[in-house]
Amino acid sequence: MDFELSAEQVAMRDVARNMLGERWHPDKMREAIDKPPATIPTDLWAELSQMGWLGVNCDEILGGGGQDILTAAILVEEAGRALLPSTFSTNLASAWAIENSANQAHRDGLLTELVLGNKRVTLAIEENHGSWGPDTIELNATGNDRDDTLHLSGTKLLVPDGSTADLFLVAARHDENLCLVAVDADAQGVTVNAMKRLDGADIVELELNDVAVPASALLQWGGDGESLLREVYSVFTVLIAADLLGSAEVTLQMTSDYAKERVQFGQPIGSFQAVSHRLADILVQVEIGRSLLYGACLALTEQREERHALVAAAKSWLNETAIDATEAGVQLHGGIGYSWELDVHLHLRRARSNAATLGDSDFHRDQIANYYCDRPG
Amino acid sequence: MDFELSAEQVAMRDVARNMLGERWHPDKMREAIDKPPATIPTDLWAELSQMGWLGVNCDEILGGGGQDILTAAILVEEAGRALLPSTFSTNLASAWAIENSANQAHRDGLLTELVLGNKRVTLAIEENHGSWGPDTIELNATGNDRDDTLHLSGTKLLVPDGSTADLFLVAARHDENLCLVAVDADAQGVTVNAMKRLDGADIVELELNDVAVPASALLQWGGDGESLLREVYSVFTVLIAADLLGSAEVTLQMTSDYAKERVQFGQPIGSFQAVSHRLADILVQVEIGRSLLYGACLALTEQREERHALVAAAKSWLNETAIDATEAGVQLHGGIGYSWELDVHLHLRRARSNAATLGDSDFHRDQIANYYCDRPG
Amino acid sequence: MDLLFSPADEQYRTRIRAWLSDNAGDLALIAKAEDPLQAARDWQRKMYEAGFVGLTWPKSCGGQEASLTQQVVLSEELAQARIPHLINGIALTTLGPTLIQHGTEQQRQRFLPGILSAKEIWCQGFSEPGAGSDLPSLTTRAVLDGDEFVVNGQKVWTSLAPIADWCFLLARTDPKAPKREGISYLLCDMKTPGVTVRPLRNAGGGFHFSEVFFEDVKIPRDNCVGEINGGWKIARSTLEHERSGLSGVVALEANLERQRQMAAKLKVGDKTALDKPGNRQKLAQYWIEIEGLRHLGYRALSDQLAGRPPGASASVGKLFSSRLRQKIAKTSLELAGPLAPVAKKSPHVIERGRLHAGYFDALGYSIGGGTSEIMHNTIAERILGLPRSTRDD
Amino acid sequence: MDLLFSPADEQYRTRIRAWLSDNAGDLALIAKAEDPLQAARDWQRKMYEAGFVGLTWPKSCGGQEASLTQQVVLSEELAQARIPHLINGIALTTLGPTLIQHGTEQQRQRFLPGILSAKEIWCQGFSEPGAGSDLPSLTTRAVLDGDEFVVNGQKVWTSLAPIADWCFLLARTDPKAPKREGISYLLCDMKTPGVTVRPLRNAGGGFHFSEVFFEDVKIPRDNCVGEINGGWKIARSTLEHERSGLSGVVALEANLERQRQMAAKLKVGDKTALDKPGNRQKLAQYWIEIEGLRHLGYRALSDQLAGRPPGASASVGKLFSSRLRQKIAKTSLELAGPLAPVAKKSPHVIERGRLHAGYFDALGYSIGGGTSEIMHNTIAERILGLPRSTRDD
Repeated sequence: MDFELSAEQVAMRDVARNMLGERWHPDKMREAIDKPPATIPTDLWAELSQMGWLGVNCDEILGGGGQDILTAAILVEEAGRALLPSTFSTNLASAWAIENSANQAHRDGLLTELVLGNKRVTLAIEENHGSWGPDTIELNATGNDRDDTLHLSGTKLLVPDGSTADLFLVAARHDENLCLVAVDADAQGVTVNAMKRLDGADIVELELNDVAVPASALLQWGGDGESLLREVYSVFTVLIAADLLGSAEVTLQMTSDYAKERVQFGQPIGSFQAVSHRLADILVQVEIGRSLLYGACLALTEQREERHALVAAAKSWLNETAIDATEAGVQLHGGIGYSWELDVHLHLRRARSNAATLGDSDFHRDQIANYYCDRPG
Repeated sequence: MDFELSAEQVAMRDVARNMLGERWHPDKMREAIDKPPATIPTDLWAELSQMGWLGVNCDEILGGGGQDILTAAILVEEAGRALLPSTFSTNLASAWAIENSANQAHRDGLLTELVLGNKRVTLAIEENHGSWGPDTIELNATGNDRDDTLHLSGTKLLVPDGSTADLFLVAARHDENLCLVAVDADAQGVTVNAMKRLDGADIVELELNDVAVPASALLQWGGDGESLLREVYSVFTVLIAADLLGSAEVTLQMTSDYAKERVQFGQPIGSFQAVSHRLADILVQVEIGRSLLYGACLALTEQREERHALVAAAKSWLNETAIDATEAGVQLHGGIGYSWELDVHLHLRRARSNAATLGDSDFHRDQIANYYCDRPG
Repeated sequence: MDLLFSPADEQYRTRIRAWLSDNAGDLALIAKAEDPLQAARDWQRKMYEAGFVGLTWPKSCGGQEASLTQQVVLSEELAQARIPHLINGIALTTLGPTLIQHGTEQQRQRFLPGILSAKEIWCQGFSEPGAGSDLPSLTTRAVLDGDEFVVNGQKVWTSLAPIADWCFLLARTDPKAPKREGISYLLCDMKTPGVTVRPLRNAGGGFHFSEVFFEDVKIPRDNCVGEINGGWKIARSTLEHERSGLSGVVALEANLERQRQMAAKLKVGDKTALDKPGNRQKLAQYWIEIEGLRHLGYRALSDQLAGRPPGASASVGKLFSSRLRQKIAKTSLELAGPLAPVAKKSPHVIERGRLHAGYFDALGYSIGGGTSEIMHNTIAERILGLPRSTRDD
Repeated sequence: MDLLFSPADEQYRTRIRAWLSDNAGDLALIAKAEDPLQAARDWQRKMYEAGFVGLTWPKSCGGQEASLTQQVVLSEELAQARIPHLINGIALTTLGPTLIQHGTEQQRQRFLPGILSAKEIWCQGFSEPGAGSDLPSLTTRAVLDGDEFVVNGQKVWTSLAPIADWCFLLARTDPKAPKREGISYLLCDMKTPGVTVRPLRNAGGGFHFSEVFFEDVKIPRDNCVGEINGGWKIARSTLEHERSGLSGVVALEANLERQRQMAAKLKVGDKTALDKPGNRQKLAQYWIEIEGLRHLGYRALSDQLAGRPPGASASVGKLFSSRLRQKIAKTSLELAGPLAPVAKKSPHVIERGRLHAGYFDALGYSIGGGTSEIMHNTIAERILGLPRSTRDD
């Protein structure tokens, strides 16, 4: 029984907090709200690779750090605190997908390129059906056994970090089964239309117009593409949950600090229970959220039966925690909380965006209801 | 534009508050939790009649007070504050049903008996289908045009004040249409099985075993039984909403008073925002609830198109207001709030009971959704 | 008890509608006009000339001496027709009544016509960086030197400052007096040397507010409203200027209606967002709460008509309506599902970004004009009679 | 990071299960026994003789010196098997550790065996009518007169008082000292003349608590634990005796499972309550929150195992779990729909009245053992480091 971070994980978290604080400025996210979406510049990307973080949870044989999903989540939490663009978490999830694919060629070649920072990869999953997740996917990859080529046509939306991606892992239906297909950004028939999120993050619309890829582009897990996709979806989801935790926690900290300093009516506003009890409630939410996040990461690593439900629990809870924490941040800072200069609204924008990414709270509760409510007995 | 109580209504409210405070003791509800259900004794019933309250909203020609539904609601609110058994509101709703029936014989004879306090009448509506209201009614009244007699068989549940009722107005289906049928308590085939509510109130299970009544027992509204039933249901619902308002308001008052007196940490607990802001939130709920109640009463009197939606709004809102107010009452009184002697738990029990009577909040929101969401355009 | 407006009021409503339909057609063009400020001034002047501005003011002050119900009818009709607030709205609701009640005859003659016709636009200099909820702790100093006050300090959250001609402000004239008793109410020409305006951007990206800096700004002694050091009471009386909030109800109703129509169009699989039971419950809840607020407004209006003092009851409406506005705005955003975060001008954006703007606007409602925390205090202390929380004010 | 218990712990779990299945079969009969008190004492003695009581106590004090994880395993298994709490539970969790840490050798030898075997049942005399959340303001007086304290005062919310053999109580021995520094921790034989017990009925109808009156009650000086006037610190240290709360999670899980099974049976028209999307969302939410509390408990346990001080984190668990327990209990009541208010023993009552009992029980959780308001203060001040609200404590 040991359910706390290891000394190594704590050390890595501290290094990440310092490094990101020095090398990335939240102003870049602020500016991106008016200007083109924010992306991580090449030099910083190279540094992230050099720190070993791009492959932190990949096998050491493949150049990775050999750490578990929790370690990746801890780093993403720091990225959330630092308001770093999502490219980092997107590539961690992509790396996980590639490493766990049965496709040896991808593992050996592509993964190394990703870990070295030479290629940026992203996941193209969601379409335009008003909901989320593998069950909504309609995009078809056609081609049969005798044919060595797959053909993809259709549109993906909300693809994270698509403007800088060199490769898209596209979720598709092939022979009625779900799978992931690797599609080069410069392949014939690929069109990338820039979109932007509320928080200035880079998302794109990806149009595939009869794009031809070799059959080897199929990512599977022991011959099973659907299992791989569902697992990747959960890994990606738990990383976004970690990002939400980062926003919640840093905003709680900023707001507590402000409440200690800001004086009204002759005393710090943090001495008023209207302020202090609301912050205490947020602290409770954050602590429960952190506990759920750790539990979900561990369950994924250990491939426990309830892992998808625990991921859904962490995402559902942290969606609400991050929204509550950042909205409270605006309110309790008062006028200043409503100003452009303070970072609180950047976290609010990020929280609102991430909460609607890879499933909102209702969606994930539905998943849990299907898991829990309908069991026999 | 005049949306406040008239001087006459205010005076009547004050008289009722004094009179009920003197003539009825909450201990009778407390005792009824262990013992048989609470009922209003004959002498107090006679007094209520003498005050003119049993027929307060009946036509003066029929011996009533000629007041509108709002006036009845104001009296029921006082009954709620005073923890008087529901017999009063049940009879007011029954009187409204009889008066608005096209059946002249009932209006002239039965109503007078009710108003004089000689006969107690109740409404038997709900059955055992897990929901509420006219749409769930299955009990059949058989008989055809050539036959002068109706036959009723089936079971009604949760019939309020059934132990002391002389007459039941039974909601039934006749020729596929909904209607109300007057059934004497001592008719052949009628069985009354005592039940009790959480708050010690009298409810019964009413079994009808091939009960024969004359066709004249049918209550209709210009020949339309269903409209009458739906109107009665709304009138009864708004009266229960008034009862809930009474519980909410008196508990808020008791709790505010306690918060002014109870000293902890060297100051009255009402000076802590954890207490004062929670009470302020309840005050807001109560004021909105009162506004909705008045609006619904006025809409019923004026037969406005949105009256049923406004009744649903008042009931839905006041369900939650009364529960929140009484639960806060327990919590903010601390240990003493959790004691048997304090009346707060009597109001909590009453609020919980009334909130599940004639439709919970979800049920009434569903009614409003059907009214509001699906309109064209 | 009745909810009817008198036949005269209903006739008045008809007149307003007719006038609006004749005159407000190109109102949407104001924002797009070459000189939107001038267009907004022109619109207010047009409204004024038609007799729809300063409705309840005395005729001697340029008003109409109309009834309270006529004012309600007018606000309802303006909200219904989605007419934007008048450019000089702050001066019309706060400064104007203050001058009528506390100003000198000379001040009234000098300033009221410009307020009514929008010839002079006003901004309000009350809040300061260190004085938000605790407004009387303000530190902007005004020192009387002969016939002039010399003002130094900083104001913040000032609307309209970059375009305003004048500013009404509170400044401390006696630093030794108890904090409520050393404040004066001054009128300052924004062109006076030493006044600097720095626009502030808000969290939603808009430029609604500014900081205003005063550096040795000279204000004639005659521009003090009321007694020197007697400014707090005067300001307080107009801060508490109560309204029924019925025009706010019309606006909320419009928000909900847009939400309903959006939900009916948004596809979720082969259904719509309006088919989801959870969403239906939410819309029904908002319908209930809007009706609650409307009927609360009728009660407030009845009180006003009967001459009963409104007391702290406006805090109830303010607290409740800002919360309701936020709930509706949040739900609208959440209804949009996966596409909720898509920014304006992107492909697939929902409602052209209006959901985001509405969300940020709504968040401001529980901060500006008295935070929800302060509303809670007011209700607890002034309605429930609970003891004040220990604080220095 | 792992969530595994060691093989030794798992072996221990197997041993407990086997023992319980052999010995706990007729446990349900305790409540129905002719002498339920004697039956409850007998059960604790049986548990004690099997080595399942005083698990983490030193062997010299009659304990087992078992590991923390073994204690967790035991609590989990007891909760899983729905074994009621031991009759002397309060003494086992608070008085026992206090005596071990602060008692004299003589006090330990005199009292610990009776606590463990339930030969002597104890009640706790801390709260008073005027001292609830603000416990240190207690006014029960104890005046030292030679070798005896003479005690006068009143305690309230005392569990087990009518059946208790002994009471451990706090009394003021120095009325002039600051309020935390004049309190002593005393042990009182309930048969001493002047002790009167008056059972109190609670809102749910149960008799869990009593008032205890002390009128010139004489307590030997040797029955003071720790220094005279040093009682508050001692009491505080055991009030803060932290636990992971993992056995509470098992209980909540059982509550939710009963709710699920009830919902699956309750008919709503031609469907069940479990088919309603709103109810499914609620059950899923409670599943999430229970998992959150469970994993919070794992973190607390890991901290304890690593010897890190738990600090105020138990307040987080207490606040969260009492709220969750209330939400689950309320939803169970509401799921019952129209039949929710039907009282026990009536026709058509749901779950034989258990929903009502569960609801009232749950309401008590946010009051007893530190109100939720106090938990909020603790978290704000001790975890977030916010300034104390102005209060005298």
